[in-house]
Parts: sequence; structure tokens; C-alpha cells
Amino acid sequence: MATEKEEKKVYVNKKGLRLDGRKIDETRPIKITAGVLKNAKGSCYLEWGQNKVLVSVQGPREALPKHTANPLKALLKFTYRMAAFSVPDRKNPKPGRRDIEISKVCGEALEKSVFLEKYPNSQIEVWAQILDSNAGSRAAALTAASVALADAGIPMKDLVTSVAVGRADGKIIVDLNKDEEDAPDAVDMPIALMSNSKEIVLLQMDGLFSKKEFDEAFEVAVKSIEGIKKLQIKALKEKYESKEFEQASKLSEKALPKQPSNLLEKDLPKQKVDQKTGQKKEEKKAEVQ
Amino acid sequence: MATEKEEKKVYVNKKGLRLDGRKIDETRPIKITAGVLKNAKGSCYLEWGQNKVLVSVQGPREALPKHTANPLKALLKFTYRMAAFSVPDRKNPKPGRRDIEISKVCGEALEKSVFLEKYPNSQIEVWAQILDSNAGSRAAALTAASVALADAGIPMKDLVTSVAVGRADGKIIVDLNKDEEDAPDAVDMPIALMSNSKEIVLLQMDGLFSKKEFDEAFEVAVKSIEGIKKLQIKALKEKYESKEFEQASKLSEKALPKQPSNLLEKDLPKQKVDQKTGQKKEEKKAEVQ
Amino acid sequence: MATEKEEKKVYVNKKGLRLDGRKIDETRPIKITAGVLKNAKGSCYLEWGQNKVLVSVQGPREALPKHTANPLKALLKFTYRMAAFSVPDRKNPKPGRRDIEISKVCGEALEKSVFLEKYPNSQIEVWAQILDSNAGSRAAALTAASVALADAGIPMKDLVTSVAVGRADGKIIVDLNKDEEDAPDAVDMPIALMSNSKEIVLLQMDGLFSKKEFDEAFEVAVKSIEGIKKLQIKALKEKYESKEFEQASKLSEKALPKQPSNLLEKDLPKQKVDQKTGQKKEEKKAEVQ
Amino acid sequence: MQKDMLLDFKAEKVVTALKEGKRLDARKVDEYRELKIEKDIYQNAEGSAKVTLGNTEVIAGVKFLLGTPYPDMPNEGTISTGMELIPLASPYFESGPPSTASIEISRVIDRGIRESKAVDFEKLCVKQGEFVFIGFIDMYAINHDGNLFDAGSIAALAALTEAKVPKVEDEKIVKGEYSGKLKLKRKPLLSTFSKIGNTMILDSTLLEETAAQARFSVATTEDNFVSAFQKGLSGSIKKDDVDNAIDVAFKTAKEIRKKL
Amino acid sequence: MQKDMLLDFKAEKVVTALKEGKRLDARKVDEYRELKIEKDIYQNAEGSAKVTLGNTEVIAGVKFLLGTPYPDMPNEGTISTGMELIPLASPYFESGPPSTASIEISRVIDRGIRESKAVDFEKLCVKQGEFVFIGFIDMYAINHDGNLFDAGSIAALAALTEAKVPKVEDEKIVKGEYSGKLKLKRKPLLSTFSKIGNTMILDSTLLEETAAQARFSVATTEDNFVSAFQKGLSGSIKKDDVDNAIDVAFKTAKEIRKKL
Amino acid sequence: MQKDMLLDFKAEKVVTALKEGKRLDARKVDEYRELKIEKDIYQNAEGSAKVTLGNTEVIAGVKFLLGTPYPDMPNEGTISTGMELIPLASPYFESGPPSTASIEISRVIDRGIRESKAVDFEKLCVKQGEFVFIGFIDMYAINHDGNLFDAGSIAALAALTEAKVPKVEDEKIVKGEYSGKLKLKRKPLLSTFSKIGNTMILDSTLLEETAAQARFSVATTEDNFVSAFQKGLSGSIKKDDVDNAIDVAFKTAKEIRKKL
Repeated sequence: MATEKEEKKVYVNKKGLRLDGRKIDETRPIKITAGVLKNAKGSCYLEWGQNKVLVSVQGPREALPKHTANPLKALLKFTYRMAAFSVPDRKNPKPGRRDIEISKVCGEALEKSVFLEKYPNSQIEVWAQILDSNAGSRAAALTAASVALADAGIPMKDLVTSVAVGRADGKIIVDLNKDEEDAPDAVDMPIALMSNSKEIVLLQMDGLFSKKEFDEAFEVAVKSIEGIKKLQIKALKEKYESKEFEQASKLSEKALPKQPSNLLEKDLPKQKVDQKTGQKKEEKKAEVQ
Repeated sequence: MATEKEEKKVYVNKKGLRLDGRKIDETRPIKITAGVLKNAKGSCYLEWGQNKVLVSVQGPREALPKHTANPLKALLKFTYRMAAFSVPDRKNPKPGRRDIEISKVCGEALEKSVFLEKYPNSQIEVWAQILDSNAGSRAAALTAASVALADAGIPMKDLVTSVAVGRADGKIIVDLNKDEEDAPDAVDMPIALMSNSKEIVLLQMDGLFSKKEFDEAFEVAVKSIEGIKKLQIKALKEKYESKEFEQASKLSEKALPKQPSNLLEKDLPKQKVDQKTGQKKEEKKAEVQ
Repeated sequence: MATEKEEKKVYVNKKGLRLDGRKIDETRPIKITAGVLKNAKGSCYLEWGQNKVLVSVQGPREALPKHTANPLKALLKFTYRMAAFSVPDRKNPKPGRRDIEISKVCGEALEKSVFLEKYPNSQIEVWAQILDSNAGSRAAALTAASVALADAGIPMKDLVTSVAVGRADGKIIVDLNKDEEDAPDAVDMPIALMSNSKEIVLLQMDGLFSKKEFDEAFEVAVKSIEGIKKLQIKALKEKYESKEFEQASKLSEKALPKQPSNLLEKDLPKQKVDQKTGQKKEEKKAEVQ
Repeated sequence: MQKDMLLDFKAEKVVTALKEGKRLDARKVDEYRELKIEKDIYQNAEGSAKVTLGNTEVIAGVKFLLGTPYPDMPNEGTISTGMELIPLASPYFESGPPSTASIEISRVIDRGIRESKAVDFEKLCVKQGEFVFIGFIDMYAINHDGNLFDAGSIAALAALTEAKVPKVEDEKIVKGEYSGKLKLKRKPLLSTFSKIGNTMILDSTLLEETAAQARFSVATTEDNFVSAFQKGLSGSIKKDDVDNAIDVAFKTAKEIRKKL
Repeated sequence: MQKDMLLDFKAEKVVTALKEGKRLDARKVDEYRELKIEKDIYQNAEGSAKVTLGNTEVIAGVKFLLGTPYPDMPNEGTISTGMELIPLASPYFESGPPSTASIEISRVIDRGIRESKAVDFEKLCVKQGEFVFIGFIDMYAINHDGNLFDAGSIAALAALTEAKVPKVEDEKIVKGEYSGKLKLKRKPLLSTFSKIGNTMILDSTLLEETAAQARFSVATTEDNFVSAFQKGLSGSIKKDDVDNAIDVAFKTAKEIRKKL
Repeated sequence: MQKDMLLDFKAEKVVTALKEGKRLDARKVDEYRELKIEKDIYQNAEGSAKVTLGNTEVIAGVKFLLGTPYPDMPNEGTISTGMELIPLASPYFESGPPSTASIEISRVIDRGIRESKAVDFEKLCVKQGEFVFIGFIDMYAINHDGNLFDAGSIAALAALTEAKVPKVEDEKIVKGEYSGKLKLKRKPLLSTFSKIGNTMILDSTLLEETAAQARFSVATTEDNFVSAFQKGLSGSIKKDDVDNAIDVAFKTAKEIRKKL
């Protein structure tokens, strides 16, 4: 693939800009829409750069098979699945070991944020389907899943918000894309927080990191997560205020999300838009960069 | 496989005869024997040209796993399976997608013909094992399965009878063999009827058919099915009248087929035998061409 | 693999010694230790030449799934599994047909030796993990499993003891190694006995044996099994008399093996040690050659 | 698969209304729901589409891989078609290997495309007898409100019409480069009917499907061929039903084809 | 697998009768049931046979495929043997992956053939180190009234004796053309016994098998070798039982071999 | 997987003791149990090791096979790491395909080795673009008393440090001959912590794991890098916990590395 004389890539140029023009602490554009699936109790569609993920929440309902039921709390079953066409090579539809591990750690990352003890002997099923990907799909899936859980009206302590940070060419950067993940010295570190309490609910890392680099990366991640969380809240607020929602409230018997007031206190981000990928602005979608 | 200068095959010659000497509306020789398996509630062995199929019916018995049981009627579980040596290349014993689809549509084709509501919470298992094949094995399996169900003494509204019709080299022909199925313009259309009421219980088609061709093919199929149904009835009648049956009636506790009177009213076909493949005539087997 | 001019191997030389220096009726060195696994009800570690096997016994406990339970006796579930690195080529972790067959015949070989009727609706699970191998691993697994069952305190009629006998280059020999199993005329015959009653509980054979050769081989096997059984008993006796055992008896609630008095009547083998492979003598381990 | 028990109850209303020739959503018996087709929506797919048919939504994507041809067709590539019924679309769809229902849908859509010779398999040959393209059409049910057959068929065709064929160098696919667009010889589309009582209705909702005794699908092409039939479920249909279905199918597919 | 509970009850009669040396069907303890062998019955199989042994029926077919040899045996083909226990044969056989019982039968029949060197694997070599034939012997239990081991063994051997070896051109099998018949060097046959009480009986019916504590199979060849043993079930046998079984097996197989 | 119900009950004692800073076995919170490493114990393995960590025991073995490289890394071999949780180690481990738990352990150990670039994958290239070595590291839990992550990590590394690379002739591995020992560029080791209440404890016993809300693993190298993190279970940890864990991990791994 690589010819020996290939020019060395400049991952962060003299102006501090990355291959795709982003600053080192700038995420790719993120758009979040809550409540997009009619047959799901809760749902969320999220675009994060090229990543596109659709999440459904089904339940709470009876835990099956019965012997798996926990009399003290609901099971949270998380499934991360990539569409066959969501990667450069076709993904075999049968889940692999990576899919199974990601499903496990993302499910565990969400558990503490949900009042599972409200639903003994039940299960809540979260399905995250990746439709297009370019590094960072698990952070996208987890961030969307937390919105879908809130959309399902399930009582929660806090939202879970995720991002990946890492290193390319010696620089700590946020939200690596595929090119950056392929840097010779690349490090990739997905994190998820319940940001109110700064609790870490997901933390993984691949690569060679010094303690100092980890500290720096962690700080960048925390800052970035604050911005992303505002988009999650905005998406939920938009859903709650939308006309469709109001109509649905009147007409449907379906359990509807109550306004999660503690989540919606803060205002929306007012940030400068600075992005390369041509992204349509839609009134009802939240964006960040 | 095909050399460019290969002579064009003549699928129907000037005398109106096909590659194997059949007329366009002539099926391959069919022999049906009911009640051939001692450990099955009902069974049928059917030869249809090179196709050879053996069908067993087990049950009605308790539907398993229990949560699949229907309190209003029995489940009819149909399994179509090809022996590994029944095709030119060895068939992998693991059922493929084709096997699963054929099992589904054949099972559905039989449901209406059986009084399933007589057996709530039960299942009736039909297993059709193809032992040799040469195009048309699903029609053979379905035709044999209906005889096996009758042989099992299960009350039925009518027999289900199946045949494939289609096109080769522009001509509508009945019961295509493999050579004909490989014609460049081949169309294959398996049909199954409950012929008393002319109800279509199976209809599939592959290829490019005009509406006119479909009409013509359908008419040929209906006519052909009438002949095949007589063979089904003859086989059941022979079983009922056979010495073995009488003896078995006395000795065995096994539930035996009651004479399905409505099926056996008509007399047997008295047709001219006109066939190329050297076929032994056995008194107790029904034949058609 | 074989060049045509390859020298013919001499499987038994003029002095009556085999490729590895053993006599024709001499097994490879065998070491047995009972009670090596803390989380198992019973266990055994056995080295037999290069073969190394670790066996656990779990249960008796409720038979699962429930519909498999036998109201008259416990099920004995035997699993023979080779570690991926225990063979010259890597073994695929998924059990193959050989693994399944060996598990079946070894489980059946143990059933009669255990008072299964003491534990209705229960199951006893025996797991034999092969860690290194060089021909004869099923005899090693079975011999170790019987010790592990005794170590689990499960009442038994007798121990089951196994060895393989066979032929290489026309000579009947005991306990073939891989080189000998690869002889052009090789025959391999694993046997297991309950030696008190000379009952054969396992007997398999591959190759071309005359009746006379079988008789000769059987006699060699019976003699060899007597020696191996003494090592099984010695291992159990050492476990029973060990300090760790005494302490454990006082401290642990775990059901402990009662002294199986009928098994321990005989003294330990006092045999001449004559072996090529450098084998450490450890006070607490039994050896034979 | 579990089932929504309420559906059976509501299904009776469908039957009652149809006796008076009425559908609960006021459509005519041969009327499609509103159809929306979005194309080329995913970058990693060689072609992609999202179809919204009333409340039913299906996504399709195309990938081309290199493979070896069948020995008896050394100069032909092939396609492979599959639809997954995932829990996004319905609380009654389960995780796990493909269900019988998903295999039937997949194979019927596949036959409609394959047997109409929509794709010229010889154009998918890279090097005779050695390398050919295998086109994978993967579909996902996103919201299930009935008629996944037709929604899938439209999505598959829409994704194919946009699909780019990868460039091949040194017997390997060059990532992100393409030799051109896949050319389709025909545009086969499925039209699926439910038989409820004695009425055949086009494009059923989930509720209507619950009330149906039989299902019948017809694939038609723009040059007036039918290229696939599939009768499903335990009920029966009559020759008249088929004739009527074919007529409606030609008309309907013609309209849909304009939106591709 | 479920079981016919009535069988256990009837099995007691088997035990009682045998105490007086009698079998319920009046056979001697070393007597086979009536055996019928039909050969060459399926066209798509390279060789085929149907064996009827009393009420037990087994079908076998042989197919040859091209494969690559094992690296350490570059000039040898191989065989693969399998029996499926399908619901045709018994209401207690289930659909699904091969059961433990079917794997044991398959492997015992395979060993009898393989270890007797019945098939000359070097004759199955097409091109050293590159192409060899793999002979697949697939068997199906059609009616199960005991002793599927022997019925399968006879069916497998009968199918092999008739098997034609495909013609190969350009490293591919030419469909429907053959280079000749497979030559067998030996004709190994299995003889299977049940131990009930202290008696070993040959060729058990299903009812007799239900009463058995142990099963013992011996494969013998025409040149006076035993080529496989297999003891099964939870009971035990004695050396005398084995000696007796070997004697009977030689005699029985000799008679059967005449019918092949 | 079933569970020992008594464990939950006993686990409360762990929590109570830790509130006073005490562990039931009197260890300090950052203290490892006694560690024993035996190496090169199996002949068929290219490298092997048994690790005893308190009462926890894990066995690891390495095999090298020849394979073809990934198209985009024509001159690199690879490794594949797996741990099986078998019933030897616990009455609550079951037979069957790898559990989610075993997949997580396997992948975390794999990443620690792979991402630290411990193994020079280019050294595993036999013939560019055609043949490379795939190193299989297979681990078996033999006794489970907590912290299978670290015991496995140590066993895998110990087996790798001893592993011999097979000799290759004519594109085949020569059985029993070796071209030399595998050289490791780094020696990454995992250190795993349990969070119970507000305390992070190193190297938990099974009882301590039962009481834990969260698990955190850090892989460290001798040249002061962390090469993998993995947070597990439904609880959360704080940045301080991570900082503390990294410090302890460097110290602990340094001591363990001396014993390799």
C-alpha cells in the first residue's frame, strides 16, 4: 500500500490545522435527532462526520429467557451492529468478536445512567445500527443510545456522552478520523462520561501513551464531551417541543418521554461553524464542530 | 462450458417433441406409492422422471418448543431436504437458503388443505427427502407430501397437487427437465392447486414471461394437475385396499388412515403409456406421462 | 514426506527394545496426582509420556436442561477437549467429530463404575482437557477421569483403567507413541477395564488384526492395566493422607472424598524403574514404566 | 417471534371495512402509500438508498467484492441479496441468524432482479475464469409498517441504479476509485398484494398484513414482462386474483420507476 | 431426543425371553434378519444402494469431488463418511446438526472401511500434491428398527462397489463421464451385537436395542482380519463375548459378502 | 451462566472490611498475590507457560501457522489471542462457544500485546505478500479465583518470551525444527483493579470481584508507556482512580517482569 518514498503526511500543519482542516480540539460535525423510529419505544439518529448511526430502544419488557431475569433490576441489552456496506470492505453480517466486545462495554457504560431498579425482571433492549462509518463509531453509537433511552421515557440520572481522543504524529487530537487512526504512532482512546458527576463509564485505549499524554488527552475529551452533551439535550428538547410530539401525546397510547427537566436546563451551544464537509443545516438538528 | 460454435439445441422439434421425446404437455413418468415407511404416521414414495422423493408425516403431537404452540390449530412443519448425492455436485448437508424457502412455501401450500383446527397446540411434521433430482423436485415433494398426509389419516379438504410449467426456446412446456431449465430463455413456474376448488396454494416464477405466456402456461398446468391428482388418489386407494393394509389394521395399534371417501370417488386414469425412459410397470404403482 | 529410499524403521530391535528404548510390554512413564483443582468437586492431573491431561469433576447437581433429567439416575457428561497447542498442528478450538465420539465412548465407559442411581435427576460433569499429546490421549483422559471421580467422593464400584495396545512392524506392543502409530502396518486398540471384574468398558480398534494378534494384545493390555491401576490407587491414597487434605477436612465445608477402602487395600507397586525420558521423581507422584 | 396481541384484535376492523370496499387509511385497494426515495446516502457503500413507503422504511447498500467465478460460468459475476429484519423496525424482530421470513423476502427480491437479467453478469467479469465481481445488496428494515417486500425491492433497485463499479489494479480493488457506474438492463420492481376475504389489496400496512390469508408478489419490468411470482402464507388465491395483480403491478411499477 | 415410553415396557419381554434363550422374533442369537440389497438406484450418485435388513432401511450414495491432498500425503485421496438420522426413520429423530449417535455410527463405519484399506487412496490421486478425489459416502436412515450400524456398513460398501470414478479434464470433473469403476481391495463389513443379561445377540431389532446394556461391533474382512471394534453403551462386555462376537462376525460377513 | 449465590452474601464482608481499608486476605489494596510462573511445559506448543496467581491458574500456549497476509500489509504476520473459560476453573463456566466474558478478556490481552508493538509483525513475514506466520496464543483458565485478566496477560507474555519460530522449507513448516526464538520488542503486562465503594484494589480475588462495581485494566510497558485501558462492569470510575491505577500498574508490572 505504502510506497517507500511516500511523502510523510502532515497530520497537524503549522497553522494547527489537521488533514481535514479541523483544529486539534475540534470534533467533526455532529447532528442528533431524537424520536425517529415509529415502532421503537425510543430512538435516535446521529450523524458524526461520515459516521451515521440509528439507535432503537425496545422495552422495558419481560426478560427472556426467563432464567436470565434479575428480580432486583432490569437487564440492559446493548447490540452494536455494522451494516454490511458501512465499511470500506464488506462487513460479514455475522457479529464478530469486535462487535461483541463493543456491545458489552457500551451496554455497561449505560447501566449506571438508567434507573434499572425501577424495572425488576425486565429487559431494555438497545440496538445501535451503524450505517456509515469512518472511525469513532462506538462513541457515536453510545452518544446516540443515551438520547434514545431518554426518548423512551426511561428515568435516568444523567446522559452518557462519548468521544474518542488520541494522538497522531505526536499531537493530541480529538475525534480521530480514519486517516488519523492510521498514523504510524496513532493512539485511540474512546471515553464516555456521565458529565454531571464526571464519572467515567467507558474508557478504552490502544497504542502507546505516556502518562502526560493521557492527562492531556483526558482534558481535551472532557471539554469536548461538554459540547456534545449540549447537542444531546437540544435534540431531546426539539423532540419534546415539536408539533409531532404534541399531536402524538394526544393521540397515542404509547408511553411518551416526560420532559427530563434536569437535562434541559442549559441553553444551546452558540458556536462558530467551521467545517469542511458540506453539511446542510436543518433547523431541527443540532450541530457542533 | 459453452463453445461459441455450439449447435443450437432444438427444444421442441418439428413434430412437436421435446429433447427427451415428450410432447409439450406431457409430464415425465410419475409413480406414487403410499404408506412405505413403518415408523411414520403417514408416508409416500414418489418417482417423477429422475426425481425420487420419500416423505414422512409424524404427528400430530405436542408442539415443541411449547411457546410456539397455537391454541387454535396445529402447526404444519415442512422440511425439504436434498440428499448429498441427489444432485450433480455434492449438496452440503447443512440446509441452505433455497432449502429453507422451499420448506416455507411448501408448508404454507399444504396448510389450507388440512383441518389443522382439529389439533390445537399440536404440530404435524412433514419431511420430504429428495434422493435423486432433475428439475421439479419441489413439485414432486409437495405432491408426495399431500399423499403422505392423507396416508397419515389426517382429515383433509382436498389433496394438493403440484407441477412446474415454463418455457424453453419460446415454447410453453410442462414439467421442465434440467436441460430445458438451462435453455437461454427458460422460465420456470411451479404451481400447486387444490384442484376441486381451483385454489392456487403455491405459485412461484423465475424468468421473463409475458401475460399471454403466463395464461397459456397456467392452463397447461391445470390440465396436467388433473392427471397427477388421479395418480395420488390411485396410490391412496391401493394402499387402502392392499393386503398389507388389512393385516396391519388387525394387528397394529397404530392409528390408521380412514378411507378418505371424497378423494377416492373417481376412477383411475386409463391413459396410453408413451415414454422413453425404460420404466418397469408394477401393478401397485400409478403411472402417467 | 517419505522418500522412497528412506531406511526402514526398526520398531523393535534385536534386543527387544523399541524406538524410544521401551520393552514391548512397557508403558511410558505415568504420573498421577489427585485433587489438584480447587474449584472442582474432584480432579486429577496425569502425565503419560508426553501426554498431559487435567480432569475436573463438577456435580452431582441438577440435570440441565431439565427435560434431559433421568428420574432413576444421574447423567454422566464427559467432555474430551484438546488444547489448541496440544498437537503438532494447531487444533481448532471448535470440537470436531473425533472429540465428540471420544467424549461419548469415554463417558459410557465410566457409567458402570459409578453408583449413578444414588443421584436421580442429577448430572455429573467430567471435563478432560488434553494439554500435550503424543498418542494415547484418550486412555490417559479416561484413567485420569476415574481418579477424579473417586476424588470427588462419588461412590464407585471400581476404578476404570485404560491403555492402548497395538502392533507396529508385526510386533504386539503396549502404549504406542506417535512414531509407532505411524508404522505402515500399525494397529491401535484402546481398552478400558474395571479390573476387579475384568469387565471391558471401552474397546475400540483401528487397523488389520488377526484373531491371534488380538488375543495376544488383549493379554498385554490386561497386564499393563494392573500396573496402571496401582498408580491410580496410590494417587488417591496420597491425596487422602496428605497434610493439605487433613487441613482441608477440618476447614472446608466442601464434600470430601471418603476413603474408598476397597480401592486402597493393595500396596503400591514396587517396580524397577527403567526409562529413557528424563523424568523427575517426586515423592508424591506415582510412576510406572 | 413474539407478536403484538392487540394487532389481531384490530385486524378485524380491516376485514369489516374491506367488506364495504374500504381500507382503514382510505386508500383504494390498488393504491400505493406515499413513496420517498433517497439515494447515495452512505459513502462506504458503492450505492445506497433509503425508501420510505408510508411508515415503512428500508435501507439498502451495495458493495462489490472480488471473487472467483463458478466453474461453469467462467465469465460471469453474480449478485447476492439479503434483508435483515432488525429490532429497529419492530419490537418483534429479534437478534440472531436470518429468520425464515427474512430469507423469503431476500430470495424473492433477488429473483426479481436476477431473473429479469437486470444486471449483465458478464459485465461483472474482471478476468475470465479467475476474477469476477460479486455484488452484495444488503438491506435493513428500519421501520416495519407492512410490505417490506416492495420497499426492499425499490430500495435494492435504487441502490443498484446508483452503484459505482470499483477500479481493479493488480487483481485488487483500488479503494475509493471507480471504473464507472453499473449499467442496468432492466428495472424490475415487485408489487405485493394481500388477500383478505375475497379482496386483493396492494401495498398492505402491517395491520392489513395481520388480517391477510394470502400474500402475492409480482415482479414486472418496463418491457412488459413479469420476472417473478411468489405466493405466500397459508391461504389460497385464484387465477383471477393473479390476473388482476399482474395488471395492477404493471401500472404501479411504471409509476414507481419514474421516481428512481 | 424424546423416546417411546412404551418401548421400555416391551423391552422387559425381550429380557425374559432371552433368559430362556429365545428372541421375540424366533431368531437364533447369531442370526441375521432377512437382507435385501438394491444397487445403483440413483443417477446423480456415482454409486448408490438401499439396504433392507428386516424392517430397518438405510440408503447410501457416493459422490466424488476434487480437493487438495493433505500436505503430508500428497499422493493420496480420501473418503468422508456420514449417516444422517432423519425423521423418516423414526418419530424420535430430529432435524438439526448431526447428533452424537449419528457421529458415532458414521465414524465406526468410516473406520471399518478406512482402516481395512478397502479403498486404495493412492488411486484417488489425480495430480500429485495438487488434486485428489474425496469420496463422500452419505447415508440416510429411512426406517429404524435397530442395527443401523450394520445396515449402514452394508449400504456404504454396496454403494462403493458400484461407484464410478469421474473423468477429469483441465483439472475439472467432466459431468456425467467416468474413467472407470472404483476398485476395492477389501470388503470390510460390520457385525454388531447387543449384550442383554449375559447373552450377546446379533443384529438387534429396535426393541432389543432398548433392552441392551452394551453394544459391540466388529468389522471383518474376507482375508480374516478384524478391521474395527467399537464397544458402546454404559454396560460392559467380557473377553469371551468379544471372542464369540469375532467368530460370529466372520461367519456372518462371509454370507453377506456373497450378496454384494 | 449460573452463579454461586453464597458469593453475593460473602461479598458484603469484602465491602465492610474495605471501609476500614482492609482486605479479607490481609493484603494491601495495591498488593499482588503470590505469583508463580512455569515456562516451556508442553512439547507440542512452540512456547508455553502456566501462571499461578494466588489460587488463580491460567495456562497459555503458542502455535505458529502459515497463512496469507492481509492485502494491505503484505509483509506482516499477525497474532490471534484467545482465552477459554472451561469448567476446570469453575463450576459456573460452561461448555460451548466463547462467552462474552471470554471474548472481552481475550481482546484486552490481545490489544495490550498488539498495540505495544511487543511482537515485530514484519519478523513474522515468510515471503512477502504470500506467506506469513500467524501466532496463536491460546489460554485456558484452570482455576478461577479472580483476576483472569492479569493471570492471562502474564501467561501469554511468558509463553511468547519462550516461543520458538518454526523452520520453513518449500513453503511448509518443518515439524519439530525451529529457526530461532521469537524476539519481543516490549513486554507489556496488564494490571487490573476492582472498584469497591470508593476504593480501587489491585488483583482481586473472585470474592472481591463479586463485590466490585467497576473493573479497570491498564497495560504498561517497561519504557513507561501505557498500551491499553479497559474499563468494565456497570459502575463508574474517576480520573483520580485512573491516575492511581496507572502509577500502581507501572510499579507492579516492573516487579512481575523480573520473574518472566
